Amino acid sequence: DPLDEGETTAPSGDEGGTTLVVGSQDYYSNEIIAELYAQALEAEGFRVDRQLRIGQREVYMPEIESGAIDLFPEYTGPLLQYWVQDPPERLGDEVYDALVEAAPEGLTILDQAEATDQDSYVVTREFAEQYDLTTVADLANVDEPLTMGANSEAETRPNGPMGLAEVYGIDVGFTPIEDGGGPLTIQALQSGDIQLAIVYTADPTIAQNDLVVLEDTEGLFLASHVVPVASDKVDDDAQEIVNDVSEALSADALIALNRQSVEQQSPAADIARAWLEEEGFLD
Amino acid sequence: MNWLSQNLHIVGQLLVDHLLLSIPPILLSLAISVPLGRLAAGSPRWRTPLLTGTGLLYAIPSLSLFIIIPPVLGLPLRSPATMITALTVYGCALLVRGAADAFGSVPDEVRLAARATGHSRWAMFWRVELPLAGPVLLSSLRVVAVSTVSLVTVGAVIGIASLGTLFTDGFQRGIDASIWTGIVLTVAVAFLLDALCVVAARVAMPWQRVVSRA
Amino acid sequence: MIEFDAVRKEYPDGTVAVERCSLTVPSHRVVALVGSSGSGKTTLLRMVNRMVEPTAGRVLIDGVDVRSMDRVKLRRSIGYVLQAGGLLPHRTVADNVATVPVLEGRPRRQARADALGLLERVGLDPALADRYPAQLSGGQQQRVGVARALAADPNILLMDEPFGAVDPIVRDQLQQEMRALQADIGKTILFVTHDIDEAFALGDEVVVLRTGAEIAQRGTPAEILADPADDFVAHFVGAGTARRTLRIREVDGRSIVVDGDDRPTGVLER
Amino acid sequence: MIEFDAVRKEYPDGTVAVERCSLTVPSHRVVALVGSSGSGKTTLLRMVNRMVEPTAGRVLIDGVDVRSMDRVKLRRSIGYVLQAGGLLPHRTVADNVATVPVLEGRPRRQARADALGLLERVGLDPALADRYPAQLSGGQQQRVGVARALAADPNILLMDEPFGAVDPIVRDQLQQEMRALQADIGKTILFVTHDIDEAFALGDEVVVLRTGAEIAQRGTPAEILADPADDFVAHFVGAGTARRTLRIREVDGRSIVVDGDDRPTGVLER
Amino acid sequence: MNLFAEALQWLLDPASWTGPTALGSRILEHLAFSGAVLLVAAAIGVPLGVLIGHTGRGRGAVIAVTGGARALPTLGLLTLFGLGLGIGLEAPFLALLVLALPPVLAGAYAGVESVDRATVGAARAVGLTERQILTGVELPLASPVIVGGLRSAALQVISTATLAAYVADTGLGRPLFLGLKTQQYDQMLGASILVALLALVVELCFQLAQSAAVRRAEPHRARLGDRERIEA
Ligand SMILES: Nc1ncnc2c1ncn2[C@@H]1O[C@H](COP(=O)(O)OP(=O)(O)OP(=O)(O)O)[C@@H](O)[C@H]1O
Ligand SMILES: Nc1ncnc2c1ncn2[C@@H]1O[C@H](COP(=O)(O)OP(=O)(O)OP(=O)(O)O)[C@@H](O)[C@H]1O
Ligand SMILES: [Mg+2]
Ligand SMILES: [Mg+2]
Repeated sequence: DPLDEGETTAPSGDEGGTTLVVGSQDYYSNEIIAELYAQALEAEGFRVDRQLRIGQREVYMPEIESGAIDLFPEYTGPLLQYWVQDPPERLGDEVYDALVEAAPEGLTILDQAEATDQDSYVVTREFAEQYDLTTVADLANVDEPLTMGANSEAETRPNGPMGLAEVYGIDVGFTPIEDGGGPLTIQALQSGDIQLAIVYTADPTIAQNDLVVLEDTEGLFLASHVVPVASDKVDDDAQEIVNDVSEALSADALIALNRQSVEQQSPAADIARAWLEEEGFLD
Repeated sequence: MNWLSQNLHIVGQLLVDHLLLSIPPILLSLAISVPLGRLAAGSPRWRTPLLTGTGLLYAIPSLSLFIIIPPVLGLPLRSPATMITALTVYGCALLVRGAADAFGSVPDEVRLAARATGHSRWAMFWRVELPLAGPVLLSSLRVVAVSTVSLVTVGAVIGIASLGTLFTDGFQRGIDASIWTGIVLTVAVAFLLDALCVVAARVAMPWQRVVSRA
Repeated sequence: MIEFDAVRKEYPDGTVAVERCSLTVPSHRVVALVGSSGSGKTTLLRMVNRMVEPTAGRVLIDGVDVRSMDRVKLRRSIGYVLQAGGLLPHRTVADNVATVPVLEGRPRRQARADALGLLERVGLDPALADRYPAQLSGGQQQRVGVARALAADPNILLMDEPFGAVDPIVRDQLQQEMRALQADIGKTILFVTHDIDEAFALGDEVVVLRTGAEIAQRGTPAEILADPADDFVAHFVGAGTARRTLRIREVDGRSIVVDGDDRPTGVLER
Repeated sequence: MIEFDAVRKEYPDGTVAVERCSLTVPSHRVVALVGSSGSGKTTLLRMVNRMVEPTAGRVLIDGVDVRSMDRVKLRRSIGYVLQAGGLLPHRTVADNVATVPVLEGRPRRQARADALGLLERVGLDPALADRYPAQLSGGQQQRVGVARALAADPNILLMDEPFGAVDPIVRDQLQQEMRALQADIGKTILFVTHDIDEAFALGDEVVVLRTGAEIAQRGTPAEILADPADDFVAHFVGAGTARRTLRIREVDGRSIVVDGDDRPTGVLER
Repeated sequence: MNLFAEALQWLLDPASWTGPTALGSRILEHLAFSGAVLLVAAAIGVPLGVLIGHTGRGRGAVIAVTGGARALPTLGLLTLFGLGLGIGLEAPFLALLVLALPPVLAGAYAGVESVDRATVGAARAVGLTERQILTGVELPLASPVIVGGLRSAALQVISTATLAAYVADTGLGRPLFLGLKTQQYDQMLGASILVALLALVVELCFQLAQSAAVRRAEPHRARLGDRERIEA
């Protein structure tokens, strides 16, 4: 029960005078999750310093590893790939276990949530029907040159054109669009500037725009559950609070949160507060 | 408007962040450029290396500068110090030449008259050269103020929060209002600082008013 | 008394501005140095307050070598008037006049009060005290320049073509006032001009210089005009030219003095 | 002959520069307009070549209203000399002088040859032909300006304080040369100045203007000096001042003319 | 400093000149794109500025517009145009045009206005037509300032064109962004150094152009000016 623990952990937050630094990626969905952690912790008396929207993994991970950031919402697969070259594990629990194993000294991997936010290849419904596409491998059917659109880092990451060529034997061109699968990517997809885009599975725009997610039969994208990475400063009490949040964060819940951000254009903090209230974390 | 009303306090915070990132580099580059500019104006031997050197700095793209500075100075990439240093470098790139021109614009007769009336070197700098360099210095400073405010936004690309964050965030989420707000506020901050420079200069240089009217 | 003792000045670029010059400026007298452009007048003048250091020879003030004095103090103790006044454009008229006293540590308020008195002395309305130089006419600026030079009550005034930039009518007026002022204050004045008429108007004695500050002739204005020492001086003062060769013509019953070109210069007093 | 027939000029901002002025400039004569700053001299002058269009009244050249002529052609047919020469800084001296002939289609080489002749005529070494204006002294620039005005051999020359920016000695010299030149070429010249001495030196007739280009007096220099029409003119020409009130003094056996301040101005011819 | 060695190494590595970073074509893209922006800016800004300088009409507007435009954040325009126009070169082209126009316009306007009015008056008085005054007097005399405006526009465009990679697959911003996003400092730094070098080369070209203009406008001073620039 979060309330009971709240009473015991509150003093530990105040006494030690420690402030937990919560970070997030430069991506609105990740920021909402970070807000969830932060507000849940604050509700139990912890002091929190937010360092939100601080860029890509390669920018912030050194800061986490050096202890400058204490708590960060991550994704299991991509994080594992960051620490281990070409990991054999693909599925959710395997990946999670491997991740716990791979985490460097001083970092704790907390419980993963059910929610996943996995990179996925999407195409328009029209395009999928034209070439009868359901899986990534079906892209081989396409007889016109393909261009993939995604953030520029995908170009050299295993899930980008290089991985696609290696795992599926499909060659595609690449166009960088620095909006993380956002509106511009969708627009480019619909206008035919690109045919293939990397969009997160939790992105509400997939449903909104009637896009087709190509099934990744070869496991190019690792399972990507939301998972908090914590430093030693996150004590047992705090860990429990965060684990409770993860437990409540279902796949649909994350999509709903994201939808509020894009459709209602609400700030991350407001979205997080509403959800936490609903889930009984705040009162 | 929906977006703006929901996000007022975030915008407010970013506005403050933006100011805190803009003002120090403007002041720092002024403080650094005035002595350098005086040196460049007064000594032909220093003039070329100083002006060429600072001129070349200006050719470095801002984004590159944000990236080059951390390893050179051992700063973390994503710190206000990086931003402030980079913008100070930019400010100096413009202002050293501006200050050199400003000191060069002090009429020789006035310098001569000041020497003839027994001004020491120190008195000469503070009482004669600096005030007379003021108007030209001001026009460079205004350019620096405005361009600094605008350049701060680029930091959002590497994760330094400012009004520029409204651009990257609005871009990802497809919220025009966020970008518009960012643009309008950036321009407003630029005009505000520009106006501050002008007002400060009017107070500091009362003779300018009559001279320009005359 | 100012004495130039065999001074010579060679500038770093090799120009010899003053070849070898000895000259005495008696106390309470106005000596006008006149010579064409580049003859070394300014160089000579600036040796007195050490704006220029002679390459050889000495400059003495009341018998003391200026080299033994502190430059800044020396300059504050000598009034200096330059062309166009040389005023500080960012200081009010009063502040300009009070420059030296304030540098010397005199309280601002007193220095200002003194300045108002000096303005009156040079024929300026003290109401102008709070204007800036740019708000004054050329002639007014020139007067402020004189007031500033007088502010520390120096014994010596150095004036370098002070009236060179104002138009002829105002210049005439300033010259007249300068004569009146000097009659009153009796400073030791070294006055540089390249206008022989001005030298005649103001100098108790006139020194005509050749290039290299070589003295071609020294004497009172009338002496020089009546009896030029040589062709150079004769040419310089315009002896024998149409301008100096006057005749009398009767027009409308009055005697008009006309020059060699028939150009009227004035009316003969009966 | 130039005739101003009741001209008036009100500028768009409401300034009335010329109130109502009628004036004739006879052919082959020099008429000097003199008046203090802002009296409307330049405005009047510029009406002749239509740089300024009168609000009312007419300007006639040899009886023809200038408004009936093409502006550009009119301007090319009239020589115009301004203060500081108004030369094109990016053209050589020869090109500047040849401006109008080249515009009129004269072959470059001939225009250049003519230009060299004109330079000699105004007392300049033709070797200066390939210099740029900034490489000349003020007096030399002024001469080039005159040469340029003469290049199209116009009947009329308009001169607007042409010698206002050069120093007094050079100005004297230029004035003398101008007289010599005019004796030779006999153009119809309208000459503007605010220096009464210059007006006396150059004008066959002098017109003294009050504000609004109102004519205060018109006459030969001697007439005006001997008998100023009113106090304004008397004051303007300096009648009764020390400068104009001359006496004769004997020095070294010669008769020296001195002014009211005892300043020698010349030697009396016997 | 070690990092600079790495950046240099990256620049010299043949692999950097092929594949996704393909520096050779990135440099060409960068130059072509910047050049196109500058050309359009010049085609609009120079005639407009000259006209305003010549007639003196619209002076206040130019000062206000150029001052205001300088405050406009390019990143903001880029993202805004990006959202409106989609990916591709259009959005960065427009955003950079807004960046380049003010200095070009201001240069053209200030250049013509800086021509001594007395000189123009004299030219009119001796009978030059308005057209002859414009082409024969004002333009040559203003050309150093006009070229100066183009020069500062070019510098800004080249260094800001890196941002184009935010929405388009073009220019040296590509390796720079890629390096940034994947924390490859050597690549980021290498790309930055290339952009800076490019800017320097263009700067030098413009300096030559400007001294040619000065030679025309102030022939007597050109030799001295050249010396100063060669030293620089
Ligand atoms: N700082 C200097 N360096 C080199 N030469 C100089 C310097 N100052 C003056 N000269 C030269 O010394 C000579 C005398 O100059 P000075 O200024 O004393 O003449 P001047 O009689 O005052 O002339 P003017 O009437 O033009 O003021 C000139 O040839 C001048 O060019
Ligand atoms: N373009 C103009 N617009 C408005 N007022 C003007 C203009 N040109 C001249 N004036 C005004 O008209 C009056 C006469 O000017 P003008 O230039 O003819 O005088 P001037 O006698 O030539 O004076 P100066 O001796 O100073 O040259 C002045 O009050 C002047 O300010
Ligand atoms: Mg001198
Ligand atoms: Mg005039």
